[in-house]
Amino acid sequence: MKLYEYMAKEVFRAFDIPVPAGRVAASPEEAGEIARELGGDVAVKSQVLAGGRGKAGGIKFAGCPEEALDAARELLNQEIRGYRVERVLVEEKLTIDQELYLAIAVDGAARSPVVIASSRGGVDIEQVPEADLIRERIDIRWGFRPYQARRLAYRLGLTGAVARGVASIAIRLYRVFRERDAELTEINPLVVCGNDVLAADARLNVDDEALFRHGDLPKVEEGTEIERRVKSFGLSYVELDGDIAVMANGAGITMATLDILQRYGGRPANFLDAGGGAGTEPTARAIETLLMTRPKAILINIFGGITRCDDVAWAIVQVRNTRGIPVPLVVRLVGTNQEEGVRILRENGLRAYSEMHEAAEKVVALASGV
Amino acid sequence: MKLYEYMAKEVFRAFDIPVPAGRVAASPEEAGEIARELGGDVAVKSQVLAGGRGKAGGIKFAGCPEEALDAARELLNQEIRGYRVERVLVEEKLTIDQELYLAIAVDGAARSPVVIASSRGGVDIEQVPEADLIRERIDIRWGFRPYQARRLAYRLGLTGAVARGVASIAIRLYRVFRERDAELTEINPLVVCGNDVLAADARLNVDDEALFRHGDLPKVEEGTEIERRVKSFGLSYVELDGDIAVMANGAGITMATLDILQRYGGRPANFLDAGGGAGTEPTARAIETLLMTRPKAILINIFGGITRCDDVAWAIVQVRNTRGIPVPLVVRLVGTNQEEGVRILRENGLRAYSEMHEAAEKVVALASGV
Amino acid sequence: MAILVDKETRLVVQGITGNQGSFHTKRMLEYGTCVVAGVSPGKAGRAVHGVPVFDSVAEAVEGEGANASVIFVPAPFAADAAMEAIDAGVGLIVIVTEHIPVQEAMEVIAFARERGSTIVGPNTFGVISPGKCKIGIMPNHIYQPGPVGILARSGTLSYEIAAGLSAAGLGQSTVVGLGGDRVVGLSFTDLLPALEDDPETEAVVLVGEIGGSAEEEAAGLIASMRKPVVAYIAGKSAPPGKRMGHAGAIIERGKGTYESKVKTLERAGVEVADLPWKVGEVLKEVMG
Amino acid sequence: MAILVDKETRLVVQGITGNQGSFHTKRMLEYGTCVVAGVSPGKAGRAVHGVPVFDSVAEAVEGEGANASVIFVPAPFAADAAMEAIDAGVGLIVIVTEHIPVQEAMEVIAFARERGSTIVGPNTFGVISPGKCKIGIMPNHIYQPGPVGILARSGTLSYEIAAGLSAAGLGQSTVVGLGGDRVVGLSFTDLLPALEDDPETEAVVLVGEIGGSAEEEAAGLIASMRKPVVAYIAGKSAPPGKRMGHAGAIIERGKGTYESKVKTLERAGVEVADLPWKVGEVLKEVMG
Repeated sequence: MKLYEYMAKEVFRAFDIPVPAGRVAASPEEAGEIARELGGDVAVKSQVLAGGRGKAGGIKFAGCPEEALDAARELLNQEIRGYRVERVLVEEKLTIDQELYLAIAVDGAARSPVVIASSRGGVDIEQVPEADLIRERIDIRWGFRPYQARRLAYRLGLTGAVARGVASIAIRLYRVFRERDAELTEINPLVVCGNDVLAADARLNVDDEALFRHGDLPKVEEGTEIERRVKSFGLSYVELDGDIAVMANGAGITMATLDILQRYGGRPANFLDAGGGAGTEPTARAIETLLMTRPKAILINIFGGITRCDDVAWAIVQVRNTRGIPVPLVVRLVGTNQEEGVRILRENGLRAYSEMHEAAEKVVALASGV
Repeated sequence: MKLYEYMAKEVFRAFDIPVPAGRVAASPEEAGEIARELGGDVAVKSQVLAGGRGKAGGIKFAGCPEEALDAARELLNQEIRGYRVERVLVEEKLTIDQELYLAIAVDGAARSPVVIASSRGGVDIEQVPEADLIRERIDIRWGFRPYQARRLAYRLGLTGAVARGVASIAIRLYRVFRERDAELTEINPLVVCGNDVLAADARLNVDDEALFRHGDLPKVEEGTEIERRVKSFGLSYVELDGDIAVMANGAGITMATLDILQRYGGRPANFLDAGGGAGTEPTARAIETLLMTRPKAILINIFGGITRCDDVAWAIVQVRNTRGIPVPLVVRLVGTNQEEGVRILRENGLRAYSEMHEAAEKVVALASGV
Repeated sequence: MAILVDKETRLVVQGITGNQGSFHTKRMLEYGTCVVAGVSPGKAGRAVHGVPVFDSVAEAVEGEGANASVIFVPAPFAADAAMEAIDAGVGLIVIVTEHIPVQEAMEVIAFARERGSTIVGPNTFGVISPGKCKIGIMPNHIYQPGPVGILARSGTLSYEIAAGLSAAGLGQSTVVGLGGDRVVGLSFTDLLPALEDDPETEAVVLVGEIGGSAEEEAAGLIASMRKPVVAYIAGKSAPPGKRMGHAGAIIERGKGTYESKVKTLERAGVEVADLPWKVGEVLKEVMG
Repeated sequence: MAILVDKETRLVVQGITGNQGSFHTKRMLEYGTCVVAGVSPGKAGRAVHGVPVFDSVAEAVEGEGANASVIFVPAPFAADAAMEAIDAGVGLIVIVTEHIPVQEAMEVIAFARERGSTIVGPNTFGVISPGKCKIGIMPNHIYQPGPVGILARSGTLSYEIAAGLSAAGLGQSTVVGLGGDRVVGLSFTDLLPALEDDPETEAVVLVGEIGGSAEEEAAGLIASMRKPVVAYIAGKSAPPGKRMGHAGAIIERGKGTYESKVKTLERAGVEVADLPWKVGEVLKEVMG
């Protein structure tokens, strides 16, 4: 779960990471009021879950409350990088001497947290050459220790109070990472203003699997209505722009199914991974969701492991019998309880393919009206 | 620093360790009021920093608020095991099915925390035979894990909800130990009441060296007025019942000095370890403190390492010149800056011994008026 | 021989009294896996499909000589179960459970490294050496003993491919599900040397997918392998920046793309099949 | 030879710019210790008594080949300093600092075990092999090279005893201050085997005190040692239950008493001197 900047900064405050003075506003008037409290000279920052907001015009500066109000009016309800702006963060404007980059992420290859830092912050970190990036792998048993944080600051070329400030923020950021079960937490830019060091921006992506122990965090929902709906069944869904609705069981086979459809000239409408072991009910809900996207055809591709073919068959039959399936449906069904599943479909007048390529060819043909 | 039972239970509550309902009272009336809130049937427990309070008559039971008031009146201001009772804890009376023992301590030999448990709680744990004690050493890198806590509960012969309750309390007690920098935290007895498990008593000794990060804990001062006074200079002092005041530098040599005095027929009045590297000022304060105990003679035994003999000499001269030293003083002074120290004393009309046995013989003779 | 599991494997099932644990214990027993014990805290003394249940892994190790474990414990408790198995000296731990918090997975793997245990998963379908031992949740009937080692990041896709190979007469020496999570105990690089050394294995199939860098890292090792390696990579059509299912399948920062993986593997001499059912054909060619 | 330190020891002083660090650097240099570097974060480039100062231990190791460290850093930062030295690969770390929280001491020692470093202290006066190398805060003039190894729990008391031995013509091979805290890196049992094997050492003196069980544990090893062992134990007159100075000197639960220690040591063949200045006499007897 990604947190908005203003939420991440609340968490940072709780961990004593310095952030600029400021508050979030949902209306232009509120933004003007906050700017007044801050003395007028402010940044108005659209709150969206995408990077590159600055380049996309999502940040405006104002010299007085009226300008801040106007800036907020322009930003609110605008689309920035595909996200509608519902809130702006109004913050004191900073006099910045240097912009750094600091992040803590999960290094899958090393199976450990990694601290990433650069003295070239403020820009898209992908643009920073590898030579200007410092990576320090953390032994999760020992965490990120003060001596490591000092070393990091020195490697960034910092000295004195600024080095101490960056080291202390890095240690606290690691605490955020651990205590908030982050997948990624990032400060870009981490700014130096005289002897002060502040998190000018804040990103905190919390591991979805660990949300159960962070009930105090605000809930942020991402994705389209359908994506959210499918997520609520515990399944994984991504909207695509084709016309063949797809459900398969397992991320790998679902991706492969999309690849094959495309290879056969079809255009998938979505990625829907029904996962392993989904029972009749969630599977039926998933199929209903596919129908909501009004596809030209549906392909269900099941290779049963934990998933039982009979459960899937019953789900299909149930949806057909209750609300109907008004578009062509192609089912490929093999694996656990295959005979039973095929029998259930057959007894309900539905055919099951056993070969993936047959099913793919068939559904592409049906979708193109052949 | 030892916390009183009621303070330790506050900490336990913050870590979700179940404790009996109750509150602390400083007056009989307050105790009666709390008993009324609790429904009348209560235990009134004197709050002292000593074990074995029950046997010493420090716990009374009451069936109604009036009885609780009377019990509190009897206990308050009484001496229990050398401690004056300033407060009582009034708690609901429990219907106890079983009493267990659970503690987490520092195992010096293993250099690790150790969990100690017994199915024979409620009594002095020293009385429990080794065979009935369960000890589990904890790897401080990994902490005390749920599977270890379950194993502990099974080894205690517990099952079902009670086993789960004890395991969960053990995990939380380890969190108390770690997050509160305990040297020792103990629940004796940990009581089973039906399916519930509660900490009927609570002990929490916080590492003095770590108190700087626990500013939110209440301050508990232990010891006599003089002991507290010396502690405030950062030195270590224990009152004994003899008449020769002793100061030396280092715990080992101070103990050895007491041993030697006793061997020569003297009776030490105290243990005062001036530590390593105490400068002139604290040393002078320490000598003044020795005078407050009105000894028959004083022995100062310094083997200078970090401690500099000249600093000690100046401290002695300063005390003599400002407030006077009205009893015989024997000084033994060797080690770092010895010549300088001996010269300072000599120029001020004081003699310094270099051999410990000479100094010891001399002070014992002076104290016995020979 | 085979790798990781064989006839000597004595399995303890953690979470045996749950639905999944009980169901798959039955399937593993049917397959011939030597399931010697189950663990379910507080339920010692019962039996599940004739398998004795213990309160702890240590008791299962002591009482029944268990040397491998499979974990069906729910996600919030699964990491603890794995650490219990590691602490009890179990050498191979297969974590089927999905949705384990990633930081707990890192802790489990660090603990396993310290103690010398091997972690497969989390979020894996398991490990099978056909005809000898199956640990996990894969269908029983799709595998055949034979010369092909399969290392797979995704479950169902690897069933698809294994079933295709079996149908084509290409049996398997060992099939390992590495697990679908971002942080897993074993990667391609950890197992390729064992397959290269395994006398029963004549060729290797990698079932990869977009996201991460496991395939790219594997390429470095493959370049110096004697045995032929064939790969299939899922996710060619995935749009950049979209998360497709589990955390392993994220395309980020221009790395981990289909093109990057295929190019790197091919440069190392791997034949990359462009459709799952073509893996058998390609294998037959490279095995000569 | 000697143990722990010798002419090859290249010392880095952590906290060299502080009062204690600077003072004792001077004394160690005067003694002839090869002090090659100091560390004081943020103060690189300076020199203290001619010793170059670095920002980190890693730089001192890389730049000056430091292989031992002594820590004079204030208590709240000392554990971190020790971990820095361990991480930098320093093999011997002498922690002079007192008042380190006990749980941090346990962490440092666990980290050192993992990485193979030796921790002396915390709250130790240090280690000296007279005439070769001194690391710590003990007076320079009281030691003489010779055949007696001394292992001591308390500082000043061991100075007393070492000075007495030197005066009696009994020099020392190595003197180790184990440290006065309840949890320290080295105990008698960790060093007795090294002294038994050290060709320069002909006899061993243990300077113990009441509290803890280090002396009782040592007795087990001493019983099978070839070299004679003499002990002095402080605290005979201490009343039970009173805390006498540092945490090591607590009598609790009837263990760790003077009587327990003396009885156990004597049973193992140790001669226990009843006054500090008699250690020399007793030594001369047992050394024949």
